[in-house]
Amino acid sequence: MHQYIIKRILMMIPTLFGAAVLVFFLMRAIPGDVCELRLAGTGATFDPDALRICQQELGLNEPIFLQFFSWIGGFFVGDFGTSMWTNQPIVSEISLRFQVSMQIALMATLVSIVISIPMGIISAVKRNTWVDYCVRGFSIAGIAMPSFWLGILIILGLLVGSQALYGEPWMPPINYVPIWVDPAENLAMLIWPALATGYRYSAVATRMTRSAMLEVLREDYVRTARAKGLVESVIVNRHALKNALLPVVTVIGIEFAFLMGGLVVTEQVFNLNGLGKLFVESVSNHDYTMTQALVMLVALIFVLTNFVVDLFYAWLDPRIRYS
Amino acid sequence: MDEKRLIEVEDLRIHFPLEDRTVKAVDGVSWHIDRGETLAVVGESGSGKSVTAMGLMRLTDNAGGRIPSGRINFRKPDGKVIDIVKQTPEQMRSIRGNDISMIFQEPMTSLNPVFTVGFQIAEAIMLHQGKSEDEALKQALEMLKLVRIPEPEKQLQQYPHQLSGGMRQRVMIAMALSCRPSLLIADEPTTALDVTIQAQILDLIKMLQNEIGMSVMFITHDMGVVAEVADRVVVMLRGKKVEEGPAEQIFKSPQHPYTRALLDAVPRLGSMRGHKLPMKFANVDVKRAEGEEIKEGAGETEVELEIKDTVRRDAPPLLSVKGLTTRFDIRAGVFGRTTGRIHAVENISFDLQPGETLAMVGESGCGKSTTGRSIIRLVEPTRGSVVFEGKEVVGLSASEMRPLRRDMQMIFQDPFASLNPRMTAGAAIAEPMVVHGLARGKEAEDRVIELLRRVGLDEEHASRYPHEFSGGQRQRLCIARALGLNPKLIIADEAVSALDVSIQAQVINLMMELQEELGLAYLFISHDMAVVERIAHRVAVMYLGEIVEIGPRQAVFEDPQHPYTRKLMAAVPIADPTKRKTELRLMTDEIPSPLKPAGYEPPARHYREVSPGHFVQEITATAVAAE
Amino acid sequence: AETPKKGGVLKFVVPAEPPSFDGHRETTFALVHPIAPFYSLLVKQNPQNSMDPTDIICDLCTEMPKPTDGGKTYTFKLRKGVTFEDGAPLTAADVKATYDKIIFPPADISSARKAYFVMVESVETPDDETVVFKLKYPSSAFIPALAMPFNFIYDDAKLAQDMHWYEKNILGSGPFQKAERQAGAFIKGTANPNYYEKGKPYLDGFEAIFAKKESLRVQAIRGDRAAIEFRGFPPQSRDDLVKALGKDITVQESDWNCVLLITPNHRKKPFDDVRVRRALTLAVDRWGGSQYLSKIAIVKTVGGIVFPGHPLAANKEELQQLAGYWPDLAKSRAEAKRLLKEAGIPEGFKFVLNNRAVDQPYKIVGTWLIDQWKQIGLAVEQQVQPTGPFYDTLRKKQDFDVSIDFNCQSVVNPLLDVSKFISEDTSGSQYGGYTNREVDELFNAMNQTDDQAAQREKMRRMEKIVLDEEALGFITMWWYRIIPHRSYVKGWNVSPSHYLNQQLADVWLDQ
Amino acid sequence: MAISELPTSVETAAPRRRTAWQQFKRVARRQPLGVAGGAIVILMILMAIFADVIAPYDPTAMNYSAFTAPPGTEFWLGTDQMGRDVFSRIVHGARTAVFVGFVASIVGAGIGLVLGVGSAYFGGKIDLVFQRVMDIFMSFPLIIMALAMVAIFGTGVDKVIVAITIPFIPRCARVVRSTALSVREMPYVDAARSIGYSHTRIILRHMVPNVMAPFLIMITAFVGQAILLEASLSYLGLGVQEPTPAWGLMLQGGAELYAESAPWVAIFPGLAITLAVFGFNLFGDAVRDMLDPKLRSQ
Ligand SMILES: Nc1ncnc2c1ncn2[C@@H]1O[C@H](COP(=O)(O)OP(=O)(O)OP(=O)(O)O)[C@@H](O)[C@H]1O
Ligand SMILES: Nc1ncnc2c1ncn2[C@@H]1O[C@H](COP(=O)(O)OP(=O)(O)OP(=O)(O)O)[C@@H](O)[C@H]1O
Ligand SMILES: [Mg+2]
Ligand SMILES: [Mg+2]
Repeated sequence: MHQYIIKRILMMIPTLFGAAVLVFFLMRAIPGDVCELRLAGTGATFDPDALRICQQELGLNEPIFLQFFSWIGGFFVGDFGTSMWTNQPIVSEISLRFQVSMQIALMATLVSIVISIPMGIISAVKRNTWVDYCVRGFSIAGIAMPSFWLGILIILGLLVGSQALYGEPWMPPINYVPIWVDPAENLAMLIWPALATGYRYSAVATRMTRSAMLEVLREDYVRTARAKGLVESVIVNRHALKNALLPVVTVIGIEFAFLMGGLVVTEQVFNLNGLGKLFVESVSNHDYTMTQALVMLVALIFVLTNFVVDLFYAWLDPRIRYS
Repeated sequence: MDEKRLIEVEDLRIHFPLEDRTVKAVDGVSWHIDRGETLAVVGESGSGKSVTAMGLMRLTDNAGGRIPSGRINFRKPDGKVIDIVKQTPEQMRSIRGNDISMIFQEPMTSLNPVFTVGFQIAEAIMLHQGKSEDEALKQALEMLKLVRIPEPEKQLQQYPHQLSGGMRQRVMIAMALSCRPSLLIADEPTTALDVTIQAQILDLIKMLQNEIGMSVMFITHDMGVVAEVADRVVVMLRGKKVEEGPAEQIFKSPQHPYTRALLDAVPRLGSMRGHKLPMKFANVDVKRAEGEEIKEGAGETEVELEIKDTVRRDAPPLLSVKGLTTRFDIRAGVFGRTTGRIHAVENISFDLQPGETLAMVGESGCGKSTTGRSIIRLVEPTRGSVVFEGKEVVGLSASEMRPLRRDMQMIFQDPFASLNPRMTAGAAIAEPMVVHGLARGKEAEDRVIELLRRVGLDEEHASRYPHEFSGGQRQRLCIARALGLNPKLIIADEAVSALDVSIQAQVINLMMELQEELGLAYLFISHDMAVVERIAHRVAVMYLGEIVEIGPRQAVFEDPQHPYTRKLMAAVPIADPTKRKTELRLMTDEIPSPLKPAGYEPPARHYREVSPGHFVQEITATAVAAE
Repeated sequence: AETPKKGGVLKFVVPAEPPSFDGHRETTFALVHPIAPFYSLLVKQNPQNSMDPTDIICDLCTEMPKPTDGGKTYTFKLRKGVTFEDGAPLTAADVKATYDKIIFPPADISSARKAYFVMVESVETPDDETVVFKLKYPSSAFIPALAMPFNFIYDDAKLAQDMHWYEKNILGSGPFQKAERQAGAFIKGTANPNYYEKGKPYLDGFEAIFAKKESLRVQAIRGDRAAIEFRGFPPQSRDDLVKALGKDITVQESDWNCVLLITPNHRKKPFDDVRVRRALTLAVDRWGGSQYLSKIAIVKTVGGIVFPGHPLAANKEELQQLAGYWPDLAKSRAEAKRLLKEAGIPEGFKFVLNNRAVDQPYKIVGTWLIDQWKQIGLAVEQQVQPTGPFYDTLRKKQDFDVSIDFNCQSVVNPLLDVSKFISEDTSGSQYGGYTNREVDELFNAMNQTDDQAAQREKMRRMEKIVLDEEALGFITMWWYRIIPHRSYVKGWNVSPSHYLNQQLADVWLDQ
Repeated sequence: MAISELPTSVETAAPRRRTAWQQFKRVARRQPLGVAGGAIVILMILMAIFADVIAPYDPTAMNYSAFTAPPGTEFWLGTDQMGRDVFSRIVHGARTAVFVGFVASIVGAGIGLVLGVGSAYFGGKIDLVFQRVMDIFMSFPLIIMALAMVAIFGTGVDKVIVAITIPFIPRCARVVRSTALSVREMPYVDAARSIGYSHTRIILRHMVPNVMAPFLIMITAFVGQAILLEASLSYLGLGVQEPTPAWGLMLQGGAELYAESAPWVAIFPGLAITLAVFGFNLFGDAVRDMLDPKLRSQ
């Protein structure tokens, strides 16, 4: 087992390296650079020297491979560099955003699990009845609604609704407060995006639960369980579910990894200061170092999540655990 | 209901309403089982055996089945007779696993992979006897001891995947019997197992039946097994019962033509005694036999057909295998080091003459398929030489190999899977010819039709897709495809194992006819001793990747030398209830694993020639120690 | 007027986060809004009379100087007793160090506004309280350049230590101090108890919250998560806020010193043909567009190359003489079609309008322009790029057909602002790729005199060449700044630039 | 072996020929949601094809006298902030959506199909490398990839399609590969190899047709995703550009600003997207249910 773990960890290296190469050259393929943007971006007249100096300062005119290796080299000594846009150390720039994204990802995943697993089971057990149709319709509607649209409707609904009810328009806070500082304020802000995203992502997990359950319920060992005389609920919740959970866990894991960097639109709609927003900003600012660091972070989260999912898989499935 | 009767099925119908039609899987069947009795239900695939069995436990409810009419009277242990058809789901649950329990065909998939064996046995005990988990586990341990599982304490903690097929089936039996049911339904419990394991399981069931005193409903399609276990037999055909009677009577004087055809198609081990050449099956035209309108006795020309001798012994060998060895590396660890090797094929040598059939027999995993695949280079042999028509095959490049492939063709076990489901039969047969440039366009079409006729199919079949054929027809298609290239050698890997006996007999007959006509040579791979006896000129017995005995069929079957060959033959059930083995051998041994540590080299083997062409591996002290 | 109340924290939303904290280096308003309150300037736009672009008053100086030496020497006296946040006294040396950094930066320091100070020869400090600017020639562009809100006065000791120090640190002498930043979220400041204007600031502090989405910023004001946004909202948001909150919302509006331009690519056929360029401008209905677009976008005022509120700007009569500003639209369009025909441009001619991926007002104006050009038989497609690639196209690739461009300045300083239209080699921000020496001469002549009448005359001539005769590039419409804010925000007056008047010393909350 | 795969000897009569209508009713009974989804999909495709006929107005024509006119008899779904007819824009937007959706998903899934099958067939080192490369693309946030693509190639329908297609490739390749791995183990592939067919022939004739089920499932799923992604990109201002009528674009700027005062500007395009994606997903699910033999039988 521990060999398996080591192997899995080693396998992450090429993926991360590949992601590094990809983002590095992808970013540099985008026309323009951070200095041009900083100076020309506001439409004001500016001094051409300033542009040259800025590029020099950031090392943008060095040979590209040198830039690449000095960046990669930094990783090995724990130096993640400074943001080209703000000049601040990347670690300090990211840490808060990471916290926000982590919390929202955890909350959304929780919401998604709470919604999807029971619904998926019901839908599979009551296959092709109106209950099934409702569940599927509800969950697919979740994927179908554009997240920004849903977000707009939620905020507007809250504003208009609260004004109609209490005479004062209310909206969620737009400033993040850590949960240990002020839990009420923190939740007031994050609950809405968590619900919206959780609902959205539950759709995928619901469908996966449903089809995994359908498949498992057809397995011979379920027939065996029936032949033992077990009650249907025990068959479903014990014999079938534990097997059906395997693919569901994968889906939820991938979802979680995705939430950590992919909530671009939702974060904007709710003004969440998370990784997704930072991502978009750093791409549009041509902040190479920041985008690179973010991609590496998200890729790392992705491979780590996959790794955890695999471990969890092994924990659930003795066939893997004992091989 | 008669006091002796445990269960009585009356005019039972089980239907599956689909949206456009209704499948009448069981269509008015009546029979009964007495206490302590074993009833065998036989019939071909799809005849409704499993559905009947599931119906007895009302498991068909969950599969969308309806019971429109009929009664299933069952005597509960307290003597009360109930009609199972009328029970509520709750009442049914208390009967399932308690009064009636069931074991299934697939030991591999019938156990839940994520729970320990112990828990799965204990679960039923807790449920029906209201015991605590500890007590239940204790009883589960007793059950494991009862089914003679080695090291039962350890097995209790194991997960199903850690057990072999035979062990799993024992666990299933332990589970089924844990509440001492009065009726055990065994739905093809041994079909997926090797003969030696099958023998063990059959014996185990018989023994437990005696110990517990239960009745058994035994479903099988294997007449040999029927003869071995059954007191009475019910023969089913298309959802109906066509015949019922005591086992001896059914075997001695079958009444219904279908039963007769069925029995005729069953290859019986030992029936070839005295015959030198292979023989075709008689009376295998099941189509005719099925027609109930056929008058008694009509069309039954008893022509035991010994085919003419096709072997060209004087010619140079078509195929000559020397020291063929194929091993699979098992990689493990961080850097994928080879930690072990599966010695799938180990130092095999034999010759095959044109027109000859060499059969390779042995139990699952002994390396039969790998031998065939190595010869045709679907896997790369580790070493050894394969000379085909005087040409060394090993080491040829893909393009050098291509012309040779025309002359050696392969037919696979699973006719369902060996045809591309997205290609019509015609296209599938024509493709090899087109690719090898033998025929094109109209010519190819004509050739396809000719080949279809050749294997007993029609021209109109050319435009059909594989799923529109029955299993036997599909296997014929595979043969036609192989024949298209005019091969000299056909490697048939379990080519008939998946087929019903009657179909199997037809296909075997076809193969023999083709051999007579075209002088084909066959490398016939099979695990079924009885089939092999019928078709082979020579036989090679494989064990753990090695040939332990090889020789003319008659010599090997009538005078087996190697202990393994003998054990194999002894395990084959004989389709004759009068020859039923009386003593129960409760063997629990399993085949040792072909997995060896990296770098392991097996000791050199020596062969002894017992009679002309009949070689047996010497059992040396070192060889035994090495196992 | 009401008496200001003390106390309270002003929360306002800012559309973007400042890159660094160094005003001398950055050019964005996103720096001004959260950072300006921490600093003092030498001179500034009068916050009480914010609508007059020429009303520039002292901040750190004691009196606006009259230039001497034929307009070539400006001598500023400084306030006494002003200290930086860390207690160090603010002296003339600090002012000199600041302006030296801006005007004569060392080779490795980038100063964004160096070009505004071409007229300055040297900065001198005869004593601790006096700063003298020596110019090469008299120029009325000097004082406006000096008043630019980015020219934060830094501590010379810190600069001597590290010229980059102010990029990552905030240390000023302004009304607020104790800057606190949460990356990507907000910047907070607390009132400076030692601020040199006694009694100010009125606020206890401020909190600048970054929020990229416009709708969210509007909603934040509605839900009272913020009181104001200083850049400007579209008209619809103003209406919605007023409708929802009534008296609780106060709206301030102003012409805006920003303008959207159309730049045809002179390097590319057929835009090298003056007839084609004139046709393009003649097709645009500016007077009508002003009415329609002002309902949906932050543009409104029709103007020439000079900010409409400035004395140097053309009046309506003068404007109507220019191509594209004629009162008779039909005639204008007929002429456009005629010109196209003459130039051999077929009906349905296709070209691409390069635009910036910003909604207000770029894309709306772009879409409107396409509709305008459709009226004279041109089929225009829009290509929209994020800011980076957009400027890359203008500056490096230079392969566009016609592009939107814009000019947005802080202090209204038309003499310098029109450098956007001078020849490619001298302008630095003219992307059309043309050279016109007559324009260059007019520009230089204007800048090197302080005679207003002469300036105005030269400006008219330049305008005529640029917009009409040669149709070098065009003005679409000037922006219009709409600031709807919570009524409890007092003491803040809208100005023609979202860069100006952001020290917040006079702002108070009526709560 | 699943019971359903066995030929049933019980039914002797040849299956009845059914009329198209009967067939439809049959499918409708089994897959009511799928039929609903199919109806939406067909409606959309029809809308896309006949946009010019259906739309009452030119979708790009501005009407300066009717900014944000409410829905009514003149403008069925009202007008937007530039006085353009919302209904006409939605109808024409269907064209953009369908075009982007289909091209991106077919091309993306198509490339993924070939790569996935090839990788599974050759196995070994090739497969290993391929998997790592796919990992890299998968670990790369999809929207960021699209963002960078648009930043590099610029905006416009064709660029958006490229931006959307690229992330689809690894996703499809993965799914196809796992199916192809099991197909590779099928005896008919062995048979093909033993007969001596070339790699290309085996991949294209024998493997590709047999991984059609996941492929089709992926395609239908992708169409919905592509529509959504296009809308998201347009919403971020990086997708299709004005004045091209596109749903996501209609929701950008205008929608949020007018969400309250002129809700029709925001509601209808949002509904159009939701409905379209909903339809494609329902349809995709139905396709999956019908193609997946494991789910087909009860
Ligand atoms: N759930 C079901 N729905 C529809 N038809 C079914 C179902 N279960 C079984 N059948 C049909 O009922 C018939 C009898 O099947 P059954 O499984 O009893 O055959 P069998 O005799 O056990 O065959 P085998 O030897 O292959 O196990 C077959 O035609 C089968 O297709
Ligand atoms: N590709 C492979 N990689 C690793 N091990 C293999 C491979 N193919 C076969 N083996 C192993 O080699 C041994 C021989 O397998 P083979 O398929 O030849 O047996 P067989 O006699 O045909 O058995 P069966 O009757 O079950 O088909 C088995 O232990 C099997 O697990
Ligand atoms: Mg069966
Ligand atoms: Mg085999």
